Amino acid sequence: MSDVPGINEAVLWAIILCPLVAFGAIAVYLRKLPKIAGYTSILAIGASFALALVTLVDVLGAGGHVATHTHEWFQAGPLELNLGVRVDGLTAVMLVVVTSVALLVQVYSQGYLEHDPGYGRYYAYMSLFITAMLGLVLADNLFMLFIFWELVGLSSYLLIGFWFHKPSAAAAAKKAFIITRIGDLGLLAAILLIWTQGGTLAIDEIHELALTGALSATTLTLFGLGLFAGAAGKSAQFPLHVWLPDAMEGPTPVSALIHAATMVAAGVYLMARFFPVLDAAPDARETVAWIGAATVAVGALLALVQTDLKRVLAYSTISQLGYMMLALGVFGYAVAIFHLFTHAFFKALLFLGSGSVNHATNTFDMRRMGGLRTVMPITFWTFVIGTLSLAGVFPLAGFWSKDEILLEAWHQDRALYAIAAVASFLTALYMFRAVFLTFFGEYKGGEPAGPGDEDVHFHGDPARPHESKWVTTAPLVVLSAGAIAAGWWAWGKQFHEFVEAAVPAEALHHAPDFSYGIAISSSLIALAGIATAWAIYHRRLVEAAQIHRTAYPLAVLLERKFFLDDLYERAIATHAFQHGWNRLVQAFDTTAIDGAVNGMGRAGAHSSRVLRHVQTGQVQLYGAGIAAGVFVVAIIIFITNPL
Amino acid sequence: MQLTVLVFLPAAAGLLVLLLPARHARHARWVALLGSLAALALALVLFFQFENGGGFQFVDRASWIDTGAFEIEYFLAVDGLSLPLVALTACLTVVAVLVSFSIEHRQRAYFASLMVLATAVLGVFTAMDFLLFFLFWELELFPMYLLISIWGSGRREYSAMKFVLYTVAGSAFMLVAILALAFSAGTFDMAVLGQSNIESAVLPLRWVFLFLFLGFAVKLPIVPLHTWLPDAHSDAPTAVSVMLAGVLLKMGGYAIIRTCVTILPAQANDFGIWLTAIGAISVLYGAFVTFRQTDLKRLIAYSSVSHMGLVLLGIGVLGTTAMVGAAYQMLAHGLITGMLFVVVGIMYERTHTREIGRLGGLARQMPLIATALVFAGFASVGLPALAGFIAEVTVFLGAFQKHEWAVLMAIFGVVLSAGYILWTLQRVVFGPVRQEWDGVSDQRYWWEHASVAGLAVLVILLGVYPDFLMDMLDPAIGVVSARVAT
Amino acid sequence: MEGAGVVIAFWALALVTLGAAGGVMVSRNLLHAVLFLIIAFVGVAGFFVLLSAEFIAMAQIIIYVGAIAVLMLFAIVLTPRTMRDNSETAMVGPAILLGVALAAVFLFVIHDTGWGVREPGWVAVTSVTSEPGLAAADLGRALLSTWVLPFEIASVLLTAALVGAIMLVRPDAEESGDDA
Amino acid sequence: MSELDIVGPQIAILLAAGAVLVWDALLPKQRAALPWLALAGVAGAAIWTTTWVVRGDFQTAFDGTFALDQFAVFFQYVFAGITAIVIIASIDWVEREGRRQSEYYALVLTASAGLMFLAGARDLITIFLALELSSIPQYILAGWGKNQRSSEAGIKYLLLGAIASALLLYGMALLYGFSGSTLLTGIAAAIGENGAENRSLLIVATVLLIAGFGFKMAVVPFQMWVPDVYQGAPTPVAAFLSVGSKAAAFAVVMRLFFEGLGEEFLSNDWAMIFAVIAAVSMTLGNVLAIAQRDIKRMLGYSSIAQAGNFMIGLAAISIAGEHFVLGASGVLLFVAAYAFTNLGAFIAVIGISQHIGSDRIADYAGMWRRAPFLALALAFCLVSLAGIPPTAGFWAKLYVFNAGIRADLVWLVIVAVLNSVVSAYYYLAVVRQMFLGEARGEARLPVSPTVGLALGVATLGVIVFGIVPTPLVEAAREAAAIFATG
Amino acid sequence: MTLTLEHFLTVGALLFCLGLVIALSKRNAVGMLMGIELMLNAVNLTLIAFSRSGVSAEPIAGHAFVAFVITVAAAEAAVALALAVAVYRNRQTVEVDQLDLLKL
Repeated sequence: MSDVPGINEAVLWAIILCPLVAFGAIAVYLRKLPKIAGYTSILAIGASFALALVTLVDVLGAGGHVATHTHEWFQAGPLELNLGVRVDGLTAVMLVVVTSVALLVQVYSQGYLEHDPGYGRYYAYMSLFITAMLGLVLADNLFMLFIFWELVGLSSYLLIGFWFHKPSAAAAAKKAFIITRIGDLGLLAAILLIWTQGGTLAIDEIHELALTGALSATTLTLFGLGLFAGAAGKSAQFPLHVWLPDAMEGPTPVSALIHAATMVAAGVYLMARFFPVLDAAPDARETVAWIGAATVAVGALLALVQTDLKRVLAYSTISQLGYMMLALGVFGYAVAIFHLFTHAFFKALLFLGSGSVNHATNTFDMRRMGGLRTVMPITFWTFVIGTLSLAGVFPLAGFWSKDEILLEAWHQDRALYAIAAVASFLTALYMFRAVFLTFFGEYKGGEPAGPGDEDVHFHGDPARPHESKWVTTAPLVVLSAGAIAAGWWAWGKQFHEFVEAAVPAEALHHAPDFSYGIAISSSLIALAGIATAWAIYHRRLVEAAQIHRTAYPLAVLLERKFFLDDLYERAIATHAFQHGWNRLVQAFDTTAIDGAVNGMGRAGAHSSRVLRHVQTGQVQLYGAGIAAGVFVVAIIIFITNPL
Repeated sequence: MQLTVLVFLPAAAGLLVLLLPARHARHARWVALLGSLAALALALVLFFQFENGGGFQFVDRASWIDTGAFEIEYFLAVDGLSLPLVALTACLTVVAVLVSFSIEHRQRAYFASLMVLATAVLGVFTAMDFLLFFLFWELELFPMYLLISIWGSGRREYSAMKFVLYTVAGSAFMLVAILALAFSAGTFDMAVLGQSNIESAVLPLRWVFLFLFLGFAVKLPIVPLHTWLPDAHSDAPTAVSVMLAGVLLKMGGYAIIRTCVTILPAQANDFGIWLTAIGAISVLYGAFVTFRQTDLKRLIAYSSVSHMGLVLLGIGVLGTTAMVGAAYQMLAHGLITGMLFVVVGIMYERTHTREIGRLGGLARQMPLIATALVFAGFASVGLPALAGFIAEVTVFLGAFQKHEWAVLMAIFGVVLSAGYILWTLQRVVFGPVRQEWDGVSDQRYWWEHASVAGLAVLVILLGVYPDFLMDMLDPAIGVVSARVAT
Repeated sequence: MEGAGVVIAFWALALVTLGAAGGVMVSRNLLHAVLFLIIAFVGVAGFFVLLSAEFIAMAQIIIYVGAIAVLMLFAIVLTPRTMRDNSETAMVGPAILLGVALAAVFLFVIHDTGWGVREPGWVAVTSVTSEPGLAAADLGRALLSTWVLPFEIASVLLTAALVGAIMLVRPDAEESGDDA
Repeated sequence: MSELDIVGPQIAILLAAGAVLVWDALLPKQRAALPWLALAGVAGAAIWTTTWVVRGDFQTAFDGTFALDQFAVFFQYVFAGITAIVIIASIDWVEREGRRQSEYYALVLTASAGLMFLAGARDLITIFLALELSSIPQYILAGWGKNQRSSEAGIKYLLLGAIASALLLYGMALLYGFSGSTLLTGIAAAIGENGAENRSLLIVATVLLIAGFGFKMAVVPFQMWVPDVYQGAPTPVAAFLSVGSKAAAFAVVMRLFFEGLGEEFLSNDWAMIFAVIAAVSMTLGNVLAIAQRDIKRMLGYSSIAQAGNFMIGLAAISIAGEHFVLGASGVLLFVAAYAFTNLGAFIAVIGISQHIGSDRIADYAGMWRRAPFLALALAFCLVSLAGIPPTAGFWAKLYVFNAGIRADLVWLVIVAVLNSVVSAYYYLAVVRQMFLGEARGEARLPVSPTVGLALGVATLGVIVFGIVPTPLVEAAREAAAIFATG
Repeated sequence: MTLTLEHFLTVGALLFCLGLVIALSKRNAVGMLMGIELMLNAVNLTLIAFSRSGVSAEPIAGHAFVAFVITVAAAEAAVALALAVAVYRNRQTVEVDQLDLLKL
């Protein structure tokens, strides 16, 4: 285990433990005292953030080199499982992203969930999530990674279902957990495979195996695909993306942190972690690339037709995650992480912005908004910044990262490039559609505060929207700074080198240099998208309804989300599985198996009732029985054992 | 001597309970609690005195019946495999007593039976003379029968009789096999049997193995010998469900490892793949049927079928890792399902219904119970850092090399378990609040807190610090798998 | 066993005995049945004589004819006429079938077995005295030496049977009497 | 004189019988003393037997027609025990019945003397006479009751018994004709000499013997009288029949078949027949018992099934070699255990029925409330009959099954164990009625001291031998050992 | 022609079976009893034939046997008739096929 001086193991563990302690504290005795709960959690995450920065500095000092600290957890027979932390450039970046965004979101939540009865619970869950996420990032072996991977899923479940009394929320939580769990099937299978074939679960040993070719190509491919199945579940890749839009049932900060910035990126992180495997298994890599591309397209298309602000953002997240996967699929290891990095900031920003809007209007339905530009300027401007960044407009963060992805794609496969380019046009289009619908035009009154749900965090009057308090806006501002600047810092490759130090050099392909062609073209594409949005949704040169009519089938296809939900939930889960197969099995269980058992009992009793009528009480009959017995027995002997 | 005390302590307490004068019937529960606590304490003492890898320890043996034809001994001992189960039994006995604190009807008889049940199970886990083992195995029938048929609900007498007949039918074959073995090896001593190589018996060893297996499979239970379980569970009182799911099912798995595999390694090798297959099928089958259940207890019962299938799967692999995993799964499932039944029992006391359809939104009226249910639910889904996960993963990792197909089936079963558990939680705990449950009180009495919290702590402990059990199981199982390997 | 007389006697006795038995079977009136029965007993006694077991024959006459048959007669006569019907039950068919079947089996084994007869021809039976060996005296000696135990048992048995029989037939009325 | 000494026990009993009659004649007012007088005789017999055990020089007498050996001694003890318990249990009933009490006791004593003679008889004539000496008093006793059912039972029993003994006699005659001797030894010698070529005759003779004794043992197809007679006869008498003549029949069959017809070529045949009869008896008896509503009838059918279990032992005996002792001792053990158990059951029935005036199982509902002692004892006996540990019945079954397995009769043992499942069902059904059923009428039943005493003794035997069966097992083995040497 | 043992045995067997048929078919208790007595007689005949045939090493045994059988038969008959009377007193009939209180 290469140990780099300056990186202190205790610090790494502490990063994980701080939020855990917060979680424990809140869970055990702070449920009654929400305020303190909030502060405890923020304090803990602040500590983690600080430590993460320390680590970052250390790692930078060490030139992004790897440090691992492993301890045996338990062993059964030949099986030996370890717990350990590993830090390198990749980890460091993730740590910073996670902790910083988390910190901001936690602060933001102070305002957002102020009046929510579940306030304490919220912070407990959040702390748990952050613990899990940090553990996932720091894990030095696949098994430990899997553990935290699952815990992340759990906290996601709890947070999506935070408002559990809303059936939609409960259903969404279940859906999210189960669909990601289906992906985890693959991940678990991959773990089993690598353990049985390679005999190890440690990350760098797996790198070794991948690069030295100790494993057969099939094994590697299967392993890679297994990993990707897990990643696809978490990172909402097509066709497992269906849970993410529903996950918007959770509180907005949750969406910002978990379902935009961090957790959904975990899949990308996983694939990046095992980039050497992809590198050594072309088929797997191709698959990743194409699934990524498909996700990009699907996400972008579906985002077009959403009327719910958060869902627009959700689909855009899906699309962006698709970009990251695509990047990995075209050898753009560093680029993917780069995009993950930038995306974290502007997507969190956008979500928090939408939350702020929701606070003002008590709705996410864009058809009931409009004209908020004037009443909530801070929200507006920060939101626009985020949008521009996402659309990839020079010189914001999104521009740099997306640009590089297009570049990699161009060099790898023109088809992929085409998809990505078109999608970036769509990106600009749907994002500005949202902007125009939300902030321009005249206000449409929002959603009257219904008495129905008792724990609305809403306060104030939707009829007269107003700007949010500083706890809400401050994070927006900070994040917009990130959304602007995050890209520059990476400009001039040190980010790449830093991150790339995390994987063996053999696995890396030197990224092609910056190309003005690509850069300019992509900017133009973005601007075109913006212009289109402006034309349709602001200038109303073309009626949206008009488009809807002309492209009716397509519109329906999009509005029904390619019928995927219908397929999964109705056709498969409900009809084929529950009412079909399960009912069949259960019928078999009750009639055939249990029926046989009870039948035996009945048969016994019945034959008894019948047989006892032989006993007529007739003494002659009894005597005949005796005599017949003699005859029969004698004959039996003579037959079985002839003379 | 310690083991004898440990095994018969509960029974003694039970006797004491019976001797209580009628006017002190209220205090029966206290006597029972003290008895079970004492047993637990003693079990823990042994647990920490135990020397890992030291083979059979705390031996109590004396010649009991010596008929020139065969000798039957009073022979108790524990090894790394049985001691954890003994400890588990002691724990769950305490829990069972605690959750029975609200019993009003014929208390003395109730607690006496409960204590006798504990003694019987402890005896099964500690007996090292095959016939003594069989005796304890049968002894467990009486208290179970009474507990279900007197303090049960629904079609309790039907269920009780079904349980008894199933077990007796199984143990009938078991007895034949035991006699055949003892005859061919000339002893009932399981320790000796476990080392001697038996070439032949009066009936083909294949049959001996199958007969033994049949007897244990009923208890485990495997598909298709499982239909007694849902009935017994749904009609039994909470404490009995806890004991049934928690320890009685484990008798089957324990016995298969201790006798089938250890005594007849060759046959085990022949049949291993079949055990694995049956296990995998049970996992899936149980899961499928679970989806259709509308009664909480039946649902848990069928999920137990699914989870115990994993035990058999692991055993069938015959490798150390897989069998350790199986053993671990027994312990984990004991705690988790025990906890599930405790929670459901408390809910039932409040709402007087187990119909999932009638429940809903309880997270609002009874947050603590709801939390406990969610916790236990996720534990049984196999969430990491909880006991079930360690067991499942160990089984999978141990089994994958030998029978990928079975493991893949089982993994699918795990996903299914996520499905039905979460669906249940969604319908019971979450969703809109129902006015009809507005009155019901949350988890309230100290014994409820104690039992739930205690189990939760154990589940977490087994989930994050498996070593203290693994170190105990590993050597013991290693001996077995070594026997099979050769 | 030589001698036409003996042969004729045998066949005659066989005819009489079995015929009488058949009579018991067919006669509808219990009294007639008893009379046939007595004839059958006598026939058997005749066989005994033929087999030079005179003492047994005598016992046969005395006990069967003299005791048992008479006992039956009393029983019948004491019960009203309605009770003298000697018809068969529905079981008669199966019973006959069984009888034939068993007879077949018995006859088969009787003729299948090679009885180790020691001296070939049998001694012709002319007079009781002319046959040495199996005199009543020997029987008596045997009964009091080898089979003294059965002998004693038999005596006890008779007593017990007597006591029991008396108890059973005694009307309850008397009991209340002697209980007082 | 020594010969009288050898049959001393029987003489003692017969003297007691006489004394009872005389006492009644002389002092009609002191009737209360009669049973104790009779018991004195039984005690005398037991003591006398003991003196023989102490003296230990067992011998045959009366020109070898009678033997006093461990085998006979064992059975003399058993019969003494049976008679004593029956007498004690009868006291109440006899007094209520009011008929001449002296005769009743005298007949019981006579019958038991006959049984004791049977145990030692080694000569066809003696066997026949002893058999009749035990039978005829039983015919009378069966018809002893005043009601119609009783006399009906009596005459049925007698007519069928007479037919059976006629068949038996014909068989004996054939044997005598073949071998020219009535001594078992002589018969054995003749068979050894030229038996093989005359197998057909021997088989028919054997079958006739089986029929004759099978009637007493109450095995299919010679069993049909059993339920009717048990139901009709006075309960104490039924108890006596159910154990006394059955045990005696097995005793004499073991001696006769093993000493007389033990020749290999023959024993294979009758062993096979015994095995078949055993299987059929068990199955038919159990199946028929299920639907019975009258407890005495149920016990009748169960005794048929039990006879089937005895027979496993007989079938196992025939396999020559060192294992047959196991079979023989298995039968003896079973006889003793069954004697206690079944007597216990019947006495409990006496105690209960005489008060509730009904033998319907349905009327036993809730007995646990009304007569705890009786209910508990009855439950114990039924459990023992079902062969569930820890009771004498379990060890008996275990021992016999063990013998069966060692005699390669695995199929038979499997049939037997499955049957024990069925039997468990209907035995436990009664237990369930008594403990869980709703009591009909709350009046507590008085337990007369004598019934209590008899029941206590029987149940105590069941339990004590259930926990420490060793002495009984030892005795059985010594008794069976004579065949090893013989 | 010569008479052999088989002749006597045959008669015995036939008589025995005839008695059996009677015992199994007669409706009247006394009738059944007659059948039984015939069976016993057949047995006696067989025994005497054996003991006379010279098959037997100890012919006397056969005679003794017969003597006892006769005795027992007498006792049995006495008891049987007594029981028949008892039944008659209870039921006003000795037709055993009407004695079917005991069943099921």
